Amino acid sequence: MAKKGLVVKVKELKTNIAVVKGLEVSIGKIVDDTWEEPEGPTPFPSMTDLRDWDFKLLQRYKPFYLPFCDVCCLCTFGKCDLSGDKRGACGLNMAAQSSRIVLLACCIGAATHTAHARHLIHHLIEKHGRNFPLDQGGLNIDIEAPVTRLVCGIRPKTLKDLEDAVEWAEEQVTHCLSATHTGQEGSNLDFESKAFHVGMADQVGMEIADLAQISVYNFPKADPEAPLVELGFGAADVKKPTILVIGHNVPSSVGIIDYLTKKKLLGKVEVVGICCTAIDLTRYSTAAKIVGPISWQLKYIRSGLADLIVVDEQCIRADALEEAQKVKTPVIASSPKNCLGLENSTDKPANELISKLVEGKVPGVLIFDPEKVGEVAVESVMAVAPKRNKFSIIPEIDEIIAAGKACSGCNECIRACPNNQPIPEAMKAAAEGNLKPFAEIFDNCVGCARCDSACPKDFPLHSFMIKAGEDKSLSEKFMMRSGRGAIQDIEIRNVGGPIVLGEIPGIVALVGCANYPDGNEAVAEIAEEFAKRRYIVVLSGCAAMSAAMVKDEEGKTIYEKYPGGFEAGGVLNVGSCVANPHIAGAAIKVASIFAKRNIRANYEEIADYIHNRVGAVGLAWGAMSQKAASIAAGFWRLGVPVIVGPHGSKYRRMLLGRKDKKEDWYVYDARTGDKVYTGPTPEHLFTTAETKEEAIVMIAKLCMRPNDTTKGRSMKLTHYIDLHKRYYGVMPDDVHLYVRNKMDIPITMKPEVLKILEEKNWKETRIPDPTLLKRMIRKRG
Amino acid sequence: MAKKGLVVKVKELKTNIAVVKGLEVSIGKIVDDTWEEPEGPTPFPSMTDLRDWDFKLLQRYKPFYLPFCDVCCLCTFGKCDLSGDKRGACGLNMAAQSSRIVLLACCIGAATHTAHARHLIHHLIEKHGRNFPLDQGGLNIDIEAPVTRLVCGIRPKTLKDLEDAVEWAEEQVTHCLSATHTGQEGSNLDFESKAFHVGMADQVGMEIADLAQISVYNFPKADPEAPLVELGFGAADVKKPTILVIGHNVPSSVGIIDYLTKKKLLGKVEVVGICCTAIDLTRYSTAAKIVGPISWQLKYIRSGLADLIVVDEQCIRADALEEAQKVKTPVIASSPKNCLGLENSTDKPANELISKLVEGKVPGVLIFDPEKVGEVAVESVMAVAPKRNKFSIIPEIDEIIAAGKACSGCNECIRACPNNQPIPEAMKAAAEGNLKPFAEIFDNCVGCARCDSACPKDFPLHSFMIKAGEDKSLSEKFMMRSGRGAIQDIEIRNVGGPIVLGEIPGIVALVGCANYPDGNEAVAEIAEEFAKRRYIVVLSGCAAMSAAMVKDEEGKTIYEKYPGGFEAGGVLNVGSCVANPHIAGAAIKVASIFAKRNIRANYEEIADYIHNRVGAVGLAWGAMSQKAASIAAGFWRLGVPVIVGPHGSKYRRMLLGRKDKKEDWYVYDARTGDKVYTGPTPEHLFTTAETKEEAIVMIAKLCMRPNDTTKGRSMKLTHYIDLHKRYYGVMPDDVHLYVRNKMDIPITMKPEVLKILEEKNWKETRIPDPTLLKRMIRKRG
Amino acid sequence: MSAKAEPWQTAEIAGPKKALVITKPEVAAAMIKRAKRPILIVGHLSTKTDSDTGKMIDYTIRLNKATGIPVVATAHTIREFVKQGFQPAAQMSAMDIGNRLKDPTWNGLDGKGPYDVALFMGLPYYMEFVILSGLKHFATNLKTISLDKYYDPHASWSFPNLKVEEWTQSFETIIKKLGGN
Amino acid sequence: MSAKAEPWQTAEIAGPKKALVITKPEVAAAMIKRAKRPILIVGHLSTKTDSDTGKMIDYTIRLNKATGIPVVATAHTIREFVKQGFQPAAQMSAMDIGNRLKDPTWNGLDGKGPYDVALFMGLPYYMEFVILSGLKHFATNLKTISLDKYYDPHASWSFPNLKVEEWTQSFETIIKKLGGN
Ligand code: SF4
Ligand code: SF4
Ligand code: SF4
Ligand code: SF4
Ligand code: SF4
Ligand code: SF4
Ligand code: SF4
Ligand code: SF4
Repeated sequence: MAKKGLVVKVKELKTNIAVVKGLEVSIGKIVDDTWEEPEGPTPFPSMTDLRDWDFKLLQRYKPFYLPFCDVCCLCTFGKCDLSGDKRGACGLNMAAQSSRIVLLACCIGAATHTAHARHLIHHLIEKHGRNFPLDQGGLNIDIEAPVTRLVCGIRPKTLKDLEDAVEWAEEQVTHCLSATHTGQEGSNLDFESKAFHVGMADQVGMEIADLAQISVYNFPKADPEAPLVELGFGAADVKKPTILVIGHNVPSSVGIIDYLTKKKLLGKVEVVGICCTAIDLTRYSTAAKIVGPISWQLKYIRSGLADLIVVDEQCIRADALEEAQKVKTPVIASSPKNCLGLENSTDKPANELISKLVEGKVPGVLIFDPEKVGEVAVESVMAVAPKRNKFSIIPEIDEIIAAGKACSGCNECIRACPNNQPIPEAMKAAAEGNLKPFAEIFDNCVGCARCDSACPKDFPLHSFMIKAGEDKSLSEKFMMRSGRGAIQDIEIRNVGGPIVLGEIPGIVALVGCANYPDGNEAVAEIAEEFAKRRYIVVLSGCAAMSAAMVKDEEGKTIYEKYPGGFEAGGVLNVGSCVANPHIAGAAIKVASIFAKRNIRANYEEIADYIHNRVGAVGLAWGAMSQKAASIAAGFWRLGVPVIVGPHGSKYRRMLLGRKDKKEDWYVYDARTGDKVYTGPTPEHLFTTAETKEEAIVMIAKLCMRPNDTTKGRSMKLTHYIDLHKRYYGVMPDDVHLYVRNKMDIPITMKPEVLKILEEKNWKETRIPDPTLLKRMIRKRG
Repeated sequence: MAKKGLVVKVKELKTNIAVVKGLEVSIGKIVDDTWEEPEGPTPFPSMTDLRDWDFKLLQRYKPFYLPFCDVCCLCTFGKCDLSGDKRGACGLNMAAQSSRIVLLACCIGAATHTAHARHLIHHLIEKHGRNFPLDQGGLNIDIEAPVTRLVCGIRPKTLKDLEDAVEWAEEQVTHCLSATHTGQEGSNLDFESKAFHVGMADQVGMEIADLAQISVYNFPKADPEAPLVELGFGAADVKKPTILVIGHNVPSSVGIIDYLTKKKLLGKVEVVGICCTAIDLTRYSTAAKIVGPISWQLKYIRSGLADLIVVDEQCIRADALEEAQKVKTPVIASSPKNCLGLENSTDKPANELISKLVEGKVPGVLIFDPEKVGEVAVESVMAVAPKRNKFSIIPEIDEIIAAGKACSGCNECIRACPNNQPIPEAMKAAAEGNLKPFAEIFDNCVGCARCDSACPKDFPLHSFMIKAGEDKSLSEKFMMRSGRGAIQDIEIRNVGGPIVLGEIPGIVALVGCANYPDGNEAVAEIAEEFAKRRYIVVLSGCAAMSAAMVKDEEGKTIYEKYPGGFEAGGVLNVGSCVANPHIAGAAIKVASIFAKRNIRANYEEIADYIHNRVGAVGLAWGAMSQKAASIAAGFWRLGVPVIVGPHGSKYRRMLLGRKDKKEDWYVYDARTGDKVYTGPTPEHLFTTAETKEEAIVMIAKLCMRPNDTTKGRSMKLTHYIDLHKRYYGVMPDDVHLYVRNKMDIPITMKPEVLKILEEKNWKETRIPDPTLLKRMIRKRG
Repeated sequence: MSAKAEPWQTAEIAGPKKALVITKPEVAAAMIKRAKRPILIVGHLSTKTDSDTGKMIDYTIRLNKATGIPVVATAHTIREFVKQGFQPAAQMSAMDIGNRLKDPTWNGLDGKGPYDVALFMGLPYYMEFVILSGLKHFATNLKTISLDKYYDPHASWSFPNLKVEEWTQSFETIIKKLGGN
Repeated sequence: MSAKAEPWQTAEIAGPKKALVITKPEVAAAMIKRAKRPILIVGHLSTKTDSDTGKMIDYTIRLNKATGIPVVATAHTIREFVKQGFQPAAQMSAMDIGNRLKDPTWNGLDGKGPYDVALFMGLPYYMEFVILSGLKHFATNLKTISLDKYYDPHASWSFPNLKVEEWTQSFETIIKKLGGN
């Protein structure tokens, strides 16, 4: 979708409308003449329009490849051994292959959000018309859809306007995916640039999906006081008929709530959710409860508490239907993306489907119409619940003891466990009636059930853990703040300055999946560490849920202790995964509102701004999915560093700066055109933290930016040094790289820092008006 | 892009145009009221609209999974061991994973063609305007774009009409790709259905790409007498400055020809091509020559004959730039999909680029503007050629002998060779000065250079083969018929009846890449076998090139011996890969023209028609790429069987019928509604032929259809039995399954067939008006 | 010998579940002897002459003579069998026989019940590799044995990568052990 | 012992290029002795106490004492070292040290030139796996040795999967062979 296309369209209309035969005209693209902001250089950018910017970033943050396998098996020329300096049959080498896999993952991730947006918008338009107005925060938000403005150069006003953006995103996904074909791109750096590109498109896809659902479903609108909602096994009153919804695309769950409301059954039936559908459903109705993040699926299904399961799309276990059958729970599939092999019953009468499900004639049905899902789910669950009587397959203790005795100690289970949990030892203990080790494993378990699969004796090991953890987990109940959506303009106005000057020490975004190396607690702990220190802590998706799953002595979760505003010390849940762009959006709005930069189709300048000035860091502690990859890619292109937890090392490559290479850390001073050394700020664009302690110290360090004022820098250094000492037990050995002049030095730390500066032969440098873009220099030196 | 969307658009326009502010209208979608054909049920079908049809096919042709690896490594939850009945961390099992990989490959393939179409159309619209009329065959073709009509339900008339189709295809690619995300689709059969869907979208993408280039570049328009063009190493006069073009997207090559023409240099500079750009360039200008299919890239580059290389997109070796540097050949990259890490010089003055290339200051440049490519390529090559003096890295014989002596016999080379070529033995022979074994390897070599990479002594083994095969190959020159494009309506009118009644025994489509197990010859041999027997033989892409590379005693290739019309005994090259839909289109047109079926948005009915009546079989003997996978998927959904060569077994799954299961082979008789046994016609939807002999016999067998008249069937059986005896030395043991009544028996074979029928307890069945669709029954039993 | 048990084609890494190595031909002979319903699938490479041995097809015939194991000839292999006066139990494409072996309800060529051991030889390495993989994952009641000269990790049992003379000698031993000649 | 040389995490199949197995601790000792510029990278798991042994960190310190090999402590491992009165040569993230080791122009922590042997221990299995893979493919002049209790196929050399007592015994032997105590 080139801008030229738009222009031609309009011209043709004016000249040809009367003579064209067999054609009718339709309302087309927006040509927004009322927008006083001038259009920047890259509206609806092509795959290569921002390549120069990418190469600037990649020059500094070079890929470190971490191949997951020596071979490539992507075409039937292969497999090809790419070890060492070998090349595949297509001429590819391992560096290019590794970045190609990154690109592929990002394409899948971006496709997922974009297709999600497409289905959602399609559904909403069908129900509410193409002219349904978009509203993200009423009068509190003037700059709605900042990402779409920045990237596409449009200001969407109604649902139909979103179609232009989604079409553009689909085109980008298609182009970028095509580059992964055998015999296309040959350069690893170009693969990287394309991954950045599709990550940027992903941000657009997500933003418009959330914008649409916020507007139509009237979710909290940029509300710092979005309601507190209940989360945990113990949140729902499972004595009632219970519907479990899993996934990300909320319409069918909305259908359930609507039907319950219509039939005045709200309160008679529990609706609990897992993953983002859960978050989004609580944004729609606080009657809904949240079970937890993705890792809780099997735990909940096997516990038998759900009397009916509705799955939509994304992050749904592929064996949900089989697992549900084991506990006699019927399933309704509701998305074209996840049909589970079920017969499409969208056009069948509801009664017929209900009786089929209730009588157990089919394990599940496939219904694409969200309203019908609502009716069938509710009517079925009420009839199913008494029959099921919460039938569960969680074993009794004697069964576990017997298994413990029969265990051969073959280690297949632990060797299958991504977190190396000591299951064989737990089995030994269980043989003696001690379930404590299993309860401990439960806490560190991501619920993947690979141990079950691997056990040659077919012990349902994950169920053993559930049993062992039952007492604790069944009663668990936490408060989480529901997804608030975007950040208000006024909030930005208040914090824009302090952020850019460095006086708010940073924005920490905790996002992504729950593939944690050791339990939920880390996320809550990290969030609190920074909230206490008056960083702005933003959360979304599974991370937002995990952060709720720790209480203090008073029984409070961080959401109850910290304000929900975008402010120093705020803890914000923006919403589900598709709410992530509100985080990028906040950074973009800082540039727009505080710095008065034009954002319309002005990507490169704004990314340069954010990279050099906005101390934001993303942490995807449990990043697991391709979506997480593309979300990260969207941040990379904006110049925002992303840290992943240890499992994230399996994403195939990091983007690492080298603080020991001075030449890498020069920027232009926009005032003079001079090249100025700024120190490694931020040091990395993408890296792995091995432990939560390391993540914490890294976050503090990666919040520093060239633009920090001395006051800001000294605050950031205070936190960095303090955290380093706390968690590492020593002073950092690189403080000298972050001190530009002595005023940067935290007062209380002056003596020890000065000592280091001396040792390291430190020299004062000056604080530039930083940019990586030559064209931003105002006056040539 | 739902049909509802279209309707709403038009309605809104009529009612709202005057009141909408800040919007302008543009010429939008076609609402083609002049088309008398009524719209069928599935215009612009969604991902699940044709799922029921897919499931019908998949019920009969069940997947046989052939995992390439025990594990899944698609997300950082993994790797996951899926062996046996294990499930991954996301709950996926191996069946679903295998079909997921098929879907992923098809998405990549479809994305590649669709993105190719998008770039091409974008470029052509920019140059020639959105109203440039489409013309595929002038008065000879009324049903242009049959695939797009069938699938999308539109009749594109001008370039801009193609945008609707390409947008739809991009949306489908995005949806289908999204289903491959971790935690989306859980059912293997639904993955399969989605692969079919994206394969269908791929057919649309390809069709519109070819339609656009045929129209604008004035390629042969459905021309049975498309010109004969030269192919082979010996085709070009390489004493002249020589430009080698590689890829699939022809504009930059057109730019070269146009510049040569403008400067009156045609004839002074040779332009030779590899892969589809080569075919398409000869469709544009017979001044261009073809080197050969993809497997000839390294051979040609290393030979040093090319003085300049222009790469566009697809099927380009990832190391083209490095290999070119070794022979001092400058490279121009010209596609956003393949930037090779080069600096984007599109906006630099041509002179500057030319001098950089000529002086060897850069190994290559990146230019997105096809006209500038033309200028820079031509001007550079003329200056470069004398300097290079055809510098080559093909070693001299004494170097090979020395290497042969130094070879350790470690077998790394043969173990890296996809075709298990006996390189160590050839090295032994070479040590004694005998290069014959290397010359033989040259014939069976797909030019992948994995042997080079693998050799711990770094011998350039592939170059040794090139040297050994040099004498033969350097002089090689063959005639190929250039791509003719679509099939004329009149041709269909002539053969439609004979095809459907079975009197033309079949349409054999030889398509796809050159990943052959043993040389080019097989394709030519197979093509001739069927041409002689008066099947219709259709070719495209690399297969079309390979088929030219065998001459008879008189020095003639099949293109010189057989007519180029769509007629019994015709041998047709439709064109490059994107010309493939002309083959599907011919089958669709049979339904439309001969059977007068409506094709507009009427996919299921037409696929059912083709599956039961049109004896077409595809053979992708050297299928290698993801594009080949999606092309095959497009045929699967149409019910057309596809055979791949042995390397195709690596596509992860076959779709196999079971002729021993009688219950699988019933159809409805549309006249009566009865279920009638038809025998296994066709037996498979996707299978592998181990040898060319097997491929030949399989093709003959898979051409049978339930609708064959007795005359047709007896002819088809004649060929099947005859070929079976010829190649297998025995009567087939399944003839009884194909004889419906005794009139089906080939007269000359009556005694032996009758004997078998007796042995097998054969019973007569009747010939139905076959359909798999209940709704097609005209009168209920 | 296990050091040699690497996939013959270097890149064809299989996964955690890899074929046990037939370290001695006697082991293979014993397994064949123990099989209740074995079947032998022979691909077209068996008709090619290796540089320093006869055609592999001879071993097939001798194996059949010694044991009566039904032989399925894939592709055009049957032509050579027939030339040599041997009638295999069936001609079938490699995919077809693989697909049937995968089906636990398939009662075999003679309708007498499922096979328990499938011996493979003479298919292109990669093709045998993926078919054996299909059987490994989906034919849970079937054991597969690769008799090719190359280690095929997707079989249940496979020779390691052998020299031609080791390989032919193995056949001689196996046939002798099975009472053939 | 090679039978045990399977990746500890079952699915972490590596590819054709797999670590040679350290069959005897003496071999590891000899390699360390031969190394000109070795370096030892120690992850946070080394601070965890295994059920029936002391902390692995003790072995690191003893190894350092015996050989002077510089120790890089990743993540928060350094805290434990310092607690024990030992000053590692550097604290660095695992990715950072991996990335530097990959760079043939990096002159080491002391600026005296590239390392030739990198010893790894105490990182999460999968993380060590991919970092060693990165080094295997891209640090062509570096040999890597995994001293963890698990077989890590992406190293140049690795122990096979060991029992705790075998593992601790190996360390004792190595340290003794290197003249430590
Ligand atoms: S894409 Fe290239 S490296 Fe990968 S399998 Fe195909 S030919 Fe080999
Ligand atoms: S279910 Fe838990 S314990 Fe079992 S393998 Fe998965 S993470 Fe490990
Ligand atoms: S896999 Fe099963 S039998 Fe083996 S150690 Fe684990 S629990 Fe015991
Ligand atoms: S890349 Fe993945 S699927 Fe392919 S061989 Fe390696 S581990 Fe297996
Ligand atoms: S997609 Fe599923 S099976 Fe594949 S690696 Fe991820 S969790 Fe494992
Ligand atoms: S270049 Fe030819 S001989 Fe060498 S590995 Fe490839 S196919 Fe085999
Ligand atoms: S890989 Fe090289 S050294 Fe080894 S056998 Fe082949 S040619 Fe000889
Ligand atoms: S047929 Fe295959 S290899 Fe040949 S040009 Fe087309 S896609 Fe490439």
